[in-house]
Amino acid sequence: MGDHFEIAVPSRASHLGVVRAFFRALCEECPGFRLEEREVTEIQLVLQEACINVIRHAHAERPDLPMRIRITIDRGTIVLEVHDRGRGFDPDAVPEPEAAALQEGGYGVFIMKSTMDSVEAVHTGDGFVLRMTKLRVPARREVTSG
Amino acid sequence: MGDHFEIAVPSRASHLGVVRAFFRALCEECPGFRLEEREVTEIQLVLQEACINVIRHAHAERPDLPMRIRITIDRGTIVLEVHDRGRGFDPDAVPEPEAAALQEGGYGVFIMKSTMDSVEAVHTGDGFVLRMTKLRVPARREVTSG
Amino acid sequence: MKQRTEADREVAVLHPEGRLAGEGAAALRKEAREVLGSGRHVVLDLAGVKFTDSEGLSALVSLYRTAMENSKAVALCSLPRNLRSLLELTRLHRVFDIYENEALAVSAIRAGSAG
Amino acid sequence: MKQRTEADREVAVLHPEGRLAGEGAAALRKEAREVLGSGRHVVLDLAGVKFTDSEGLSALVSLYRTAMENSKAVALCSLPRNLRSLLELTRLHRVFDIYENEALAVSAIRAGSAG
Ligand SMILES: Nc1ncnc2c1ncn2[C@@H]1O[C@H](COP(=O)(O)OP(=O)(O)O)[C@@H](O)[C@H]1O
Ligand SMILES: Nc1ncnc2c1ncn2[C@@H]1O[C@H](COP(=O)(O)OP(=O)(O)O)[C@@H](O)[C@H]1O
Repeated sequence: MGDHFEIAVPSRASHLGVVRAFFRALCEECPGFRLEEREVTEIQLVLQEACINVIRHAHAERPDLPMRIRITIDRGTIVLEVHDRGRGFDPDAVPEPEAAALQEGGYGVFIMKSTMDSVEAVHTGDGFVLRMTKLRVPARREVTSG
Repeated sequence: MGDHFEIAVPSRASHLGVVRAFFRALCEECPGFRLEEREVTEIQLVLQEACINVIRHAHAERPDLPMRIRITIDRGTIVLEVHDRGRGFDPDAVPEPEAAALQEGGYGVFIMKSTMDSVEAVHTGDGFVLRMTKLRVPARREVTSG
Repeated sequence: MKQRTEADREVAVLHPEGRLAGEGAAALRKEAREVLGSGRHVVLDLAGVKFTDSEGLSALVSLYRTAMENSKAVALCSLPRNLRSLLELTRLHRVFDIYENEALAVSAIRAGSAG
Repeated sequence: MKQRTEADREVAVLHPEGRLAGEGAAALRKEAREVLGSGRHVVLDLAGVKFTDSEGLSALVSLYRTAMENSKAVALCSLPRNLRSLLELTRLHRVFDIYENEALAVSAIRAGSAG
Protein backbone atom coordinates (compact mmCIF):
# COMPACT_ATOMS: atom_id res chain seq x y z
CA MET A 1 0.00 0.00 0.00
CA GLY A 2 1.09 3.59 0.50
CA ASP A 3 0.89 6.55 -1.80
CA HIS A 4 2.42 6.41 -5.27
CA PHE A 5 4.35 9.30 -6.78
CA GLU A 6 5.55 9.08 -10.33
CA ILE A 7 7.64 11.11 -12.70
CA ALA A 8 8.68 10.45 -16.28
CA VAL A 9 11.13 12.54 -18.27
CA PRO A 10 13.20 11.94 -21.38
CA SER A 11 16.38 9.95 -20.78
CA ARG A 12 18.85 12.78 -20.84
CA ALA A 13 21.42 13.75 -18.24
CA SER A 14 20.14 17.31 -18.52
CA HIS A 15 16.86 16.16 -16.96
CA LEU A 16 18.35 14.62 -13.85
CA GLY A 17 17.85 17.97 -12.14
CA VAL A 18 14.09 17.66 -12.56
CA VAL A 19 14.11 14.21 -11.01
CA ARG A 20 16.08 15.56 -8.07
CA ALA A 21 13.78 18.54 -7.69
CA PHE A 22 10.75 16.26 -7.80
CA PHE A 23 12.11 14.11 -5.00
CA ARG A 24 13.11 17.15 -2.98
CA ALA A 25 9.61 18.55 -3.43
CA LEU A 26 8.09 15.29 -2.22
CA CYS A 27 10.25 15.50 0.89
CA GLU A 28 9.44 19.15 1.54
CA GLU A 29 5.82 19.47 0.48
CA CYS A 30 4.13 16.14 1.14
CA PRO A 31 2.77 15.43 4.55
CA GLY A 32 3.50 11.78 5.28
CA PHE A 33 6.68 11.91 3.27
CA ARG A 34 8.88 13.06 6.11
CA LEU A 35 12.24 11.37 5.74
CA GLU A 36 15.27 11.83 7.91
CA GLU A 37 18.02 13.91 6.35
CA ARG A 38 20.22 10.85 5.89
CA GLU A 39 17.43 8.97 4.11
CA VAL A 40 16.89 11.89 1.75
CA THR A 41 20.57 11.97 0.81
CA GLU A 42 20.71 8.22 0.31
CA ILE A 43 17.60 8.05 -1.83
CA GLN A 44 18.77 10.98 -3.96
CA LEU A 45 21.99 9.11 -4.67
CA VAL A 46 20.23 5.85 -5.50
CA LEU A 47 17.79 7.62 -7.85
CA GLN A 48 20.69 9.39 -9.52
CA GLU A 49 22.59 6.12 -10.08
CA ALA A 50 19.54 4.31 -11.41
CA CYS A 51 18.72 7.14 -13.82
CA ILE A 52 22.32 7.43 -15.04
CA ASN A 53 22.17 3.73 -15.89
CA VAL A 54 18.93 4.11 -17.83
CA ILE A 55 20.52 6.97 -19.75
CA ARG A 56 23.79 5.14 -20.36
CA HIS A 57 22.74 1.55 -20.77
CA ALA A 58 19.03 1.03 -21.40
CA HIS A 59 18.21 4.08 -23.54
CA ALA A 60 21.66 5.01 -24.82
CA GLU A 61 20.43 5.16 -28.39
CA ARG A 62 16.95 6.50 -27.57
CA PRO A 63 17.27 9.46 -25.22
CA ASP A 64 13.75 10.50 -26.17
CA LEU A 65 12.32 7.44 -24.40
CA PRO A 66 11.05 8.21 -20.92
CA MET A 67 12.76 7.12 -17.75
CA ARG A 68 9.91 6.51 -15.36
CA ILE A 69 10.40 6.67 -11.64
CA ARG A 70 7.80 5.57 -9.18
CA ILE A 71 8.13 6.13 -5.48
CA THR A 72 5.83 4.39 -3.05
CA ILE A 73 6.09 5.34 0.53
CA ASP A 74 4.37 4.26 3.68
CA ARG A 75 5.29 4.17 7.33
CA GLY A 76 7.47 1.13 6.99
CA THR A 77 9.14 1.21 3.58
CA ILE A 78 10.21 3.27 0.63
CA VAL A 79 10.00 1.53 -2.73
CA LEU A 80 11.76 3.00 -5.74
CA GLU A 81 10.88 1.59 -9.14
CA VAL A 82 12.87 2.79 -12.13
CA HIS A 83 11.36 1.71 -15.40
CA ASP A 84 13.08 1.63 -18.76
CA ARG A 85 12.36 0.06 -22.15
CA GLY A 86 15.66 -1.79 -22.37
CA ARG A 87 16.46 -5.46 -21.93
CA GLY A 88 17.33 -5.11 -18.28
CA PHE A 89 20.09 -6.84 -16.36
CA ASP A 90 20.65 -8.95 -13.31
CA PRO A 91 21.86 -6.80 -10.43
CA ASP A 92 22.99 -9.92 -8.52
CA ALA A 93 25.40 -10.71 -11.36
CA VAL A 94 27.14 -7.33 -11.23
CA PRO A 95 30.49 -7.81 -9.46
CA GLU A 96 31.57 -5.56 -6.61
CA PRO A 97 33.94 -2.89 -7.82
CA GLU A 98 37.54 -3.34 -6.78
CA ALA A 99 38.91 -0.08 -5.47
CA ALA A 100 42.47 -1.36 -5.51
CA ALA A 101 42.21 -1.98 -9.25
CA LEU A 102 41.46 1.73 -9.68
CA GLN A 103 38.26 0.93 -11.54
CA GLU A 104 36.69 4.05 -12.97
CA GLY A 105 33.26 2.53 -13.52
CA GLY A 106 31.05 -0.09 -12.01
CA TYR A 107 30.16 1.68 -8.77
CA GLY A 108 26.49 2.44 -9.48
CA VAL A 109 24.80 -0.90 -8.90
CA PHE A 110 27.06 -1.52 -5.92
CA ILE A 111 25.95 1.78 -4.37
CA MET A 112 22.29 0.90 -4.95
CA LYS A 113 22.67 -2.56 -3.45
CA SER A 114 24.61 -1.24 -0.45
CA THR A 115 22.14 1.55 0.24
CA MET A 116 18.85 -0.24 -0.25
CA ASP A 117 17.60 -3.29 1.61
CA SER A 118 16.71 -5.07 -1.61
CA VAL A 119 17.30 -4.54 -5.33
CA GLU A 120 15.24 -6.68 -7.67
CA ALA A 121 15.02 -6.97 -11.44
CA VAL A 122 11.48 -7.14 -12.84
CA HIS A 123 11.00 -7.84 -16.53
CA THR A 124 7.75 -6.35 -17.83
CA GLY A 125 5.90 -6.51 -21.10
CA ASP A 126 7.42 -3.26 -22.32
CA GLY A 127 10.79 -3.27 -20.63
CA PHE A 128 12.44 -3.49 -17.30
CA VAL A 129 11.93 -2.27 -13.76
CA LEU A 130 14.64 -2.04 -11.15
CA ARG A 131 12.70 -2.25 -7.89
CA MET A 132 14.51 -1.14 -4.79
CA THR A 133 13.16 -1.25 -1.27
CA LYS A 134 14.37 0.35 1.89
CA LEU A 135 13.02 -0.18 5.36
CA ARG A 136 12.48 3.17 6.98
CA VAL A 137 14.39 4.29 10.01
CA PRO A 138 11.31 4.99 12.15
CA ALA A 139 9.92 1.55 11.26
CA ARG A 140 13.14 -0.07 12.38
CA ARG A 141 12.92 1.80 15.63
CA GLU A 142 9.38 0.59 16.12
CA VAL A 143 10.53 -2.97 15.57
CA THR A 144 13.39 -2.55 18.02
CA SER A 145 11.33 -0.94 20.71
CA GLY A 146 8.31 -3.22 20.28
CA MET B 1 6.64 16.13 -31.20
CA GLY B 2 8.61 17.71 -28.40
CA ASP B 3 9.74 16.30 -25.09
CA HIS B 4 7.24 14.79 -22.70
CA PHE B 5 7.35 15.36 -18.96
CA GLU B 6 4.96 13.55 -16.71
CA ILE B 7 4.03 13.50 -13.07
CA ALA B 8 1.43 11.49 -11.20
CA VAL B 9 0.51 11.97 -7.56
CA PRO B 10 -2.49 11.01 -5.43
CA SER B 11 -5.47 13.34 -5.81
CA ARG B 12 -5.08 15.31 -2.64
CA ALA B 13 -4.83 19.05 -2.19
CA SER B 14 -1.79 18.45 -0.01
CA HIS B 15 0.07 17.24 -3.10
CA LEU B 16 -0.52 20.33 -5.21
CA GLY B 17 2.79 21.64 -3.91
CA VAL B 18 4.64 18.78 -5.55
CA VAL B 19 2.97 19.49 -8.88
CA ARG B 20 3.98 23.14 -8.60
CA ALA B 21 7.54 22.23 -7.63
CA PHE B 22 7.76 19.82 -10.56
CA PHE B 23 6.73 22.50 -13.01
CA ARG B 24 9.05 25.05 -11.43
CA ALA B 25 11.89 22.53 -11.70
CA LEU B 26 11.12 21.98 -15.38
CA CYS B 27 11.32 25.71 -15.93
CA GLU B 28 14.53 26.11 -13.97
CA GLU B 29 16.45 22.95 -14.75
CA CYS B 30 15.53 21.86 -18.26
CA PRO B 31 17.34 23.33 -21.18
CA GLY B 32 14.77 23.87 -23.91
CA PHE B 33 12.08 24.58 -21.34
CA ARG B 34 12.76 28.29 -21.09
CA LEU B 35 9.46 30.07 -20.63
CA GLU B 36 8.90 33.73 -20.12
CA GLU B 37 7.98 34.72 -16.59
CA ARG B 38 4.40 35.47 -17.63
CA GLU B 39 4.03 32.07 -19.26
CA VAL B 40 5.30 30.36 -16.11
CA THR B 41 2.74 32.16 -13.96
CA GLU B 42 -0.08 31.41 -16.36
CA ILE B 43 0.73 27.73 -16.71
CA GLN B 44 1.09 27.35 -12.95
CA LEU B 45 -2.41 28.76 -12.51
CA VAL B 46 -3.90 26.55 -15.21
CA LEU B 47 -2.29 23.42 -13.75
CA GLN B 48 -3.54 24.39 -10.32
CA GLU B 49 -7.12 24.83 -11.56
CA ALA B 50 -7.09 21.57 -13.51
CA CYS B 51 -5.75 19.62 -10.52
CA ILE B 52 -8.22 21.19 -8.10
CA ASN B 53 -10.99 20.00 -10.40
CA VAL B 54 -9.64 16.45 -10.51
CA ILE B 55 -9.50 16.48 -6.71
CA ARG B 56 -12.95 18.01 -6.29
CA HIS B 57 -14.93 16.55 -9.16
CA ALA B 58 -13.32 13.52 -10.82
CA HIS B 59 -11.73 11.80 -7.82
CA ALA B 60 -13.72 13.30 -4.97
CA GLU B 61 -14.42 9.88 -3.51
CA ARG B 62 -11.09 8.31 -4.48
CA PRO B 63 -8.25 10.63 -3.42
CA ASP B 64 -5.85 7.68 -3.71
CA LEU B 65 -6.30 7.66 -7.50
CA PRO B 66 -3.52 9.44 -9.33
CA MET B 67 -3.92 12.76 -11.06
CA ARG B 68 -1.58 12.51 -14.00
CA ILE B 69 -0.16 15.58 -15.66
CA ARG B 70 1.73 15.46 -18.90
CA ILE B 71 3.53 18.46 -20.30
CA THR B 72 4.80 18.46 -23.84
CA ILE B 73 6.82 21.36 -24.95
CA ASP B 74 8.48 22.36 -28.16
CA ARG B 75 9.46 25.64 -29.73
CA GLY B 76 5.96 26.45 -30.83
CA THR B 77 3.55 25.10 -28.22
CA ILE B 78 3.01 23.94 -24.70
CA VAL B 79 0.52 21.13 -24.29
CA LEU B 80 -0.86 20.31 -20.84
CA GLU B 81 -2.76 17.06 -20.46
CA VAL B 82 -4.44 16.38 -17.15
CA HIS B 83 -5.69 12.84 -16.86
CA ASP B 84 -8.21 11.53 -14.39
CA ARG B 85 -10.33 8.38 -14.04
CA GLY B 86 -13.62 10.19 -13.83
CA ARG B 87 -16.37 10.58 -16.39
CA GLY B 88 -15.09 13.88 -17.70
CA PHE B 89 -17.07 16.90 -18.77
CA ASP B 90 -17.51 19.24 -21.68
CA PRO B 91 -15.54 22.44 -21.12
CA ASP B 92 -17.50 24.18 -23.88
CA ALA B 93 -20.69 23.61 -21.93
CA VAL B 94 -19.41 25.33 -18.79
CA PRO B 95 -20.96 28.81 -18.62
CA GLU B 96 -18.85 31.89 -18.01
CA PRO B 97 -18.99 32.94 -14.38
CA GLU B 98 -21.03 36.05 -13.68
CA ALA B 99 -19.08 38.33 -11.40
CA ALA B 100 -22.09 40.52 -10.78
CA ALA B 101 -23.97 37.53 -9.38
CA LEU B 102 -21.21 37.20 -6.78
CA GLN B 103 -20.62 33.61 -7.76
CA GLU B 104 -18.22 31.91 -5.39
CA GLY B 105 -17.42 29.00 -7.71
CA GLY B 106 -17.19 28.28 -11.38
CA TYR B 107 -14.06 30.29 -12.18
CA GLY B 108 -11.65 27.41 -12.86
CA VAL B 109 -12.65 26.28 -16.34
CA PHE B 110 -13.13 29.89 -17.38
CA ILE B 111 -9.57 30.70 -16.27
CA MET B 112 -8.23 27.71 -18.20
CA LYS B 113 -10.14 28.60 -21.35
CA SER B 114 -9.11 32.25 -21.13
CA THR B 115 -5.45 31.47 -20.54
CA MET B 116 -4.89 28.67 -23.03
CA ASP B 117 -5.41 28.79 -26.78
CA SER B 118 -7.47 25.62 -26.74
CA VAL B 119 -9.08 23.37 -24.13
CA GLU B 120 -10.29 20.00 -25.37
CA ALA B 121 -11.99 17.07 -23.68
CA VAL B 122 -10.59 13.65 -24.61
CA HIS B 123 -12.37 10.56 -23.37
CA THR B 124 -9.98 7.62 -23.00
CA GLY B 125 -10.40 3.94 -22.19
CA ASP B 126 -9.65 4.50 -18.52
CA GLY B 127 -10.92 8.00 -17.96
CA PHE B 128 -10.65 11.51 -19.16
CA VAL B 129 -7.99 13.91 -20.35
CA LEU B 130 -8.32 17.65 -20.39
CA ARG B 131 -5.89 18.70 -23.13
CA MET B 132 -4.89 22.34 -23.17
CA THR B 133 -2.63 23.97 -25.71
CA LYS B 134 -0.91 27.30 -25.68
CA LEU B 135 1.05 28.84 -28.50
CA ARG B 136 4.34 30.08 -27.17
CA VAL B 137 5.28 33.71 -27.14
CA PRO B 138 8.56 33.29 -29.05
CA ALA B 139 6.81 31.24 -31.73
CA ARG B 140 4.29 34.02 -32.18
CA ARG B 141 7.09 36.49 -32.60
CA GLU B 142 8.69 34.33 -35.25
CA VAL B 143 5.43 34.22 -37.14
CA THR B 144 5.03 37.97 -36.91
CA SER B 145 8.54 38.78 -38.01
CA GLY B 146 8.73 36.04 -40.69
CA MET C 1 -2.79 35.40 7.76
CA LYS C 2 0.35 36.98 9.07
CA GLN C 3 -1.01 40.27 10.40
CA ARG C 4 -4.08 42.15 11.32
CA THR C 5 -3.87 45.79 12.21
CA GLU C 6 -6.55 48.20 13.29
CA ALA C 7 -6.76 51.43 11.38
CA ASP C 8 -9.21 52.63 14.00
CA ARG C 9 -12.12 51.17 15.96
CA GLU C 10 -14.19 50.94 12.80
CA VAL C 11 -11.74 49.61 10.23
CA ALA C 12 -9.50 46.54 10.41
CA VAL C 13 -6.75 45.96 7.85
CA LEU C 14 -5.90 42.39 6.90
CA HIS C 15 -2.57 41.52 5.29
CA PRO C 16 -2.79 38.03 3.84
CA GLU C 17 0.60 36.70 2.76
CA GLY C 18 1.85 34.01 0.44
CA ARG C 19 -0.60 31.88 -1.48
CA LEU C 20 -4.25 32.91 -1.69
CA ALA C 21 -5.22 29.33 -2.49
CA GLY C 22 -6.04 26.21 -0.49
CA GLU C 23 -5.19 26.79 3.15
CA GLY C 24 -4.33 30.43 2.59
CA ALA C 25 -7.78 31.04 1.12
CA ALA C 26 -9.44 29.19 3.99
CA ALA C 27 -7.47 31.25 6.51
CA LEU C 28 -8.60 34.48 4.87
CA ARG C 29 -12.25 33.42 4.98
CA LYS C 30 -11.98 32.66 8.67
CA GLU C 31 -10.13 35.85 9.57
CA ALA C 32 -12.49 38.00 7.55
CA ARG C 33 -15.52 36.43 9.14
CA GLU C 34 -14.16 37.20 12.60
CA VAL C 35 -13.46 40.83 11.78
CA LEU C 36 -16.80 41.40 10.09
CA GLY C 37 -18.55 39.58 12.92
CA SER C 38 -17.05 42.02 15.38
CA GLY C 39 -18.67 44.89 13.49
CA ARG C 40 -15.76 46.47 11.67
CA HIS C 41 -15.19 47.33 8.05
CA VAL C 42 -12.36 45.54 6.26
CA VAL C 43 -9.43 46.72 4.20
CA LEU C 44 -7.59 43.87 2.53
CA ASP C 45 -4.01 44.81 1.78
CA LEU C 46 -2.93 42.24 -0.81
CA ALA C 47 0.68 43.34 -1.33
CA GLY C 48 2.02 40.14 0.22
CA VAL C 49 0.01 37.74 -1.94
CA LYS C 50 2.25 35.72 -4.27
CA PHE C 51 -0.28 33.57 -6.09
CA THR C 52 -4.06 33.49 -6.35
CA ASP C 53 -6.23 30.74 -7.79
CA SER C 54 -9.98 30.24 -8.10
CA GLU C 55 -10.21 29.28 -4.43
CA GLY C 56 -8.59 32.59 -3.58
CA LEU C 57 -11.09 34.42 -5.77
CA SER C 58 -13.85 32.49 -4.11
CA ALA C 59 -12.61 33.60 -0.68
CA LEU C 60 -12.61 37.22 -1.84
CA VAL C 61 -16.17 36.96 -3.13
CA SER C 62 -17.26 35.23 0.05
CA LEU C 63 -15.72 38.01 2.13
CA TYR C 64 -17.58 40.54 0.03
CA ARG C 65 -20.89 38.72 0.50
CA THR C 66 -20.41 38.40 4.24
CA ALA C 67 -19.63 42.10 4.44
CA MET C 68 -22.83 42.97 2.57
CA GLU C 69 -24.84 40.72 4.85
CA ASN C 70 -23.33 42.56 7.82
CA SER C 71 -23.76 45.98 6.20
CA LYS C 72 -20.03 46.50 6.32
CA ALA C 73 -17.66 47.82 3.68
CA VAL C 74 -14.73 46.02 2.04
CA ALA C 75 -11.92 47.63 0.13
CA LEU C 76 -8.96 45.95 -1.56
CA CYS C 77 -5.59 47.62 -1.95
CA SER C 78 -2.01 47.10 -3.11
CA LEU C 79 -2.90 44.39 -5.61
CA PRO C 80 -0.02 42.46 -7.12
CA ARG C 81 -0.12 42.40 -10.89
CA ASN C 82 -1.23 38.77 -11.25
CA LEU C 83 -4.13 39.25 -8.92
CA ARG C 84 -5.24 42.42 -10.69
CA SER C 85 -5.16 40.55 -14.02
CA LEU C 86 -7.16 37.70 -12.55
CA LEU C 87 -9.81 40.05 -11.18
CA GLU C 88 -10.02 41.79 -14.54
CA LEU C 89 -10.25 38.47 -16.38
CA THR C 90 -13.18 37.39 -14.24
CA ARG C 91 -14.71 40.90 -14.18
CA LEU C 92 -14.54 40.86 -10.40
CA HIS C 93 -12.63 44.13 -10.56
CA ARG C 94 -15.99 45.77 -11.09
CA VAL C 95 -17.42 44.21 -7.95
CA PHE C 96 -14.68 45.28 -5.59
CA ASP C 97 -13.54 48.72 -4.57
CA ILE C 98 -9.86 48.73 -5.33
CA TYR C 99 -7.26 51.26 -4.20
CA GLU C 100 -3.58 51.80 -4.84
CA ASN C 101 -2.59 51.71 -1.19
CA GLU C 102 -3.83 51.20 2.31
CA ALA C 103 -4.15 54.87 3.17
CA LEU C 104 -6.46 55.52 0.22
CA ALA C 105 -8.52 52.43 1.02
CA VAL C 106 -8.92 53.32 4.70
CA SER C 107 -9.90 56.89 4.00
CA ALA C 108 -12.39 55.80 1.35
CA ILE C 109 -14.06 53.53 3.87
CA ARG C 110 -14.07 56.28 6.51
CA ALA C 111 -15.64 58.61 3.98
CA GLY C 112 -18.28 55.98 3.38
CA SER C 113 -17.58 55.73 -0.31
CA ALA C 114 -16.35 52.14 -0.40
CA GLY C 115 -17.99 48.74 -0.39
CA MET D 1 35.58 24.46 -10.62
CA LYS D 2 35.30 27.78 -8.86
CA GLN D 3 38.86 28.26 -7.77
CA ARG D 4 42.38 27.09 -8.19
CA THR D 5 45.07 28.37 -5.89
CA GLU D 6 48.79 27.63 -5.85
CA ALA D 7 50.23 26.53 -2.52
CA ASP D 8 53.66 26.95 -4.11
CA ARG D 9 55.24 26.22 -7.49
CA GLU D 10 54.95 22.50 -6.90
CA VAL D 11 51.47 22.11 -5.44
CA ALA D 12 48.16 23.34 -6.81
CA VAL D 13 45.01 23.27 -4.71
CA LEU D 14 41.69 22.67 -6.45
CA HIS D 15 38.41 23.63 -4.82
CA PRO D 16 35.58 21.96 -6.69
CA GLU D 17 32.18 23.28 -5.64
CA GLY D 18 28.62 22.09 -5.84
CA ARG D 19 27.81 18.76 -7.42
CA LEU D 20 30.60 16.29 -8.14
CA ALA D 21 28.43 14.58 -10.76
CA GLY D 22 27.73 15.07 -14.44
CA GLU D 23 29.19 18.38 -15.56
CA GLY D 24 30.86 19.03 -12.23
CA ALA D 25 32.70 15.71 -12.50
CA ALA D 26 33.73 16.46 -16.09
CA ALA D 27 35.01 19.89 -15.07
CA LEU D 28 37.13 18.36 -12.32
CA ARG D 29 38.68 15.85 -14.75
CA LYS D 30 39.61 18.62 -17.12
CA GLU D 31 41.03 20.95 -14.48
CA ALA D 32 43.02 18.16 -12.84
CA ARG D 33 44.50 17.08 -16.16
CA GLU D 34 45.68 20.64 -16.81
CA VAL D 35 47.35 20.98 -13.43
CA LEU D 36 49.00 17.57 -13.57
CA GLY D 37 50.08 18.20 -17.15
CA SER D 38 51.87 21.35 -16.00
CA GLY D 39 53.94 19.25 -13.63
CA ARG D 40 52.43 20.06 -10.26
CA HIS D 41 51.09 17.90 -7.47
CA VAL D 42 47.41 18.27 -6.60
CA VAL D 43 45.55 18.89 -3.40
CA LEU D 44 41.81 18.53 -3.78
CA ASP D 45 39.93 20.53 -1.17
CA LEU D 46 36.44 19.03 -1.22
CA ALA D 47 34.79 21.20 1.42
CA GLY D 48 32.51 22.82 -1.17
CA VAL D 49 31.17 19.59 -2.64
CA LYS D 50 27.46 19.14 -1.92
CA PHE D 51 26.76 15.82 -3.61
CA THR D 52 28.85 13.09 -5.17
CA ASP D 53 27.68 10.22 -7.35
CA SER D 54 29.45 7.39 -9.18
CA GLU D 55 30.56 9.79 -11.92
CA GLY D 56 32.18 11.94 -9.27
CA LEU D 57 33.95 8.90 -7.83
CA SER D 58 35.03 8.02 -11.31
CA ALA D 59 36.53 11.50 -11.79
CA LEU D 60 38.46 11.14 -8.52
CA VAL D 61 39.84 7.76 -9.57
CA SER D 62 40.72 9.13 -12.99
CA LEU D 63 42.57 12.03 -11.39
CA TYR D 64 44.49 9.58 -9.23
CA ARG D 65 45.46 7.46 -12.24
CA THR D 66 46.58 10.48 -14.25
CA ALA D 67 48.69 11.63 -11.31
CA MET D 68 50.37 8.23 -11.08
CA GLU D 69 51.09 8.25 -14.80
CA ASN D 70 52.71 11.67 -14.35
CA SER D 71 54.55 10.63 -11.17
CA LYS D 72 52.70 13.31 -9.24
CA ALA D 73 51.00 13.12 -5.87
CA VAL D 74 47.32 13.66 -5.06
CA ALA D 75 45.88 14.37 -1.65
CA LEU D 76 42.23 14.91 -0.72
CA CYS D 77 41.15 17.08 2.17
CA SER D 78 38.13 18.60 3.94
CA LEU D 79 35.77 15.82 2.91
CA PRO D 80 32.09 16.41 3.55
CA ARG D 81 30.47 13.60 5.46
CA ASN D 82 28.56 12.10 2.52
CA LEU D 83 31.64 11.91 0.38
CA ARG D 84 33.64 10.28 3.13
CA SER D 85 30.89 7.66 3.57
CA LEU D 86 30.82 7.02 -0.16
CA LEU D 87 34.59 6.54 -0.31
CA GLU D 88 34.43 4.17 2.63
CA LEU D 89 31.54 2.24 1.10
CA THR D 90 33.50 1.70 -2.11
CA ARG D 91 36.81 1.16 -0.23
CA LEU D 92 38.31 4.04 -2.18
CA HIS D 93 39.28 5.64 1.13
CA ARG D 94 42.20 3.18 1.15
CA VAL D 95 43.36 4.33 -2.27
CA PHE D 96 43.46 8.04 -1.53
CA ASP D 97 45.53 9.99 0.94
CA ILE D 98 42.97 11.93 2.92
CA TYR D 99 43.61 14.82 5.31
CA GLU D 100 41.47 16.89 7.63
CA ASN D 101 42.39 20.20 6.05
CA GLU D 102 44.32 21.86 3.31
CA ALA D 103 47.37 22.74 5.41
CA LEU D 104 47.90 19.13 6.43
CA ALA D 105 47.43 17.93 2.86
CA VAL D 106 49.86 20.47 1.41
CA SER D 107 52.56 19.77 3.96
CA ALA D 108 52.17 16.01 3.49
CA ILE D 109 52.75 16.44 -0.22
CA ARG D 110 55.75 18.70 0.40
CA ALA D 111 57.18 16.11 2.76
CA GLY D 112 56.76 13.56 0.00
CA SER D 113 54.55 11.34 2.10
CA ALA D 114 51.36 11.63 0.05
CA GLY D 115 50.17 10.05 -3.04
N1 LIG E 1 18.98 0.03 -16.59
C1 LIG E 1 19.89 -0.84 -17.05
N2 LIG E 1 19.68 -1.54 -18.20
C2 LIG E 1 20.58 -2.41 -18.66
N3 LIG E 1 21.75 -2.68 -18.06
C3 LIG E 1 22.05 -2.03 -16.91
C4 LIG E 1 21.14 -1.09 -16.36
N4 LIG E 1 21.71 -0.62 -15.22
C5 LIG E 1 22.88 -1.24 -15.07
N5 LIG E 1 23.10 -2.10 -16.09
C6 LIG E 1 24.27 -2.99 -16.25
O1 LIG E 1 24.94 -3.12 -15.02
C7 LIG E 1 26.30 -2.77 -15.17
C8 LIG E 1 26.84 -2.15 -13.89
O2 LIG E 1 26.29 -0.87 -13.71
P1 LIG E 1 27.00 0.16 -12.72
O3 LIG E 1 27.36 -0.55 -11.47
O4 LIG E 1 26.12 1.33 -12.57
O5 LIG E 1 28.35 0.58 -13.44
P2 LIG E 1 28.61 1.22 -14.87
O6 LIG E 1 27.34 1.88 -15.32
O7 LIG E 1 29.72 2.18 -14.61
O8 LIG E 1 29.02 0.07 -15.74
C9 LIG E 1 26.34 -1.86 -16.37
O9 LIG E 1 27.60 -1.86 -16.99
C10 LIG E 1 25.27 -2.44 -17.24
O10 LIG E 1 25.76 -3.52 -17.99
N1 LIG F 1 -11.87 16.87 -14.15
C1 LIG F 1 -13.20 17.04 -14.14
N2 LIG F 1 -14.04 15.96 -14.14
C2 LIG F 1 -15.38 16.12 -14.13
N3 LIG F 1 -15.98 17.31 -14.13
C3 LIG F 1 -15.23 18.42 -14.13
C4 LIG F 1 -13.81 18.35 -14.13
N4 LIG F 1 -13.33 19.62 -14.15
C5 LIG F 1 -14.39 20.43 -14.17
N5 LIG F 1 -15.54 19.72 -14.14
C6 LIG F 1 -16.93 20.26 -14.20
O1 LIG F 1 -16.87 21.60 -14.66
C7 LIG F 1 -17.52 22.47 -13.74
C8 LIG F 1 -16.88 23.85 -13.73
O2 LIG F 1 -15.59 23.78 -13.14
P1 LIG F 1 -14.90 25.10 -12.60
O3 LIG F 1 -15.06 26.15 -13.60
O4 LIG F 1 -13.51 24.75 -12.21
O5 LIG F 1 -15.72 25.53 -11.31
P2 LIG F 1 -16.08 24.76 -9.98
O6 LIG F 1 -15.07 23.68 -9.82
O7 LIG F 1 -15.98 25.83 -8.95
O8 LIG F 1 -17.47 24.24 -10.18
C9 LIG F 1 -17.44 21.74 -12.42
O9 LIG F 1 -18.46 22.14 -11.54
C10 LIG F 1 -17.58 20.29 -12.84
O10 LIG F 1 -18.93 19.94 -13.02
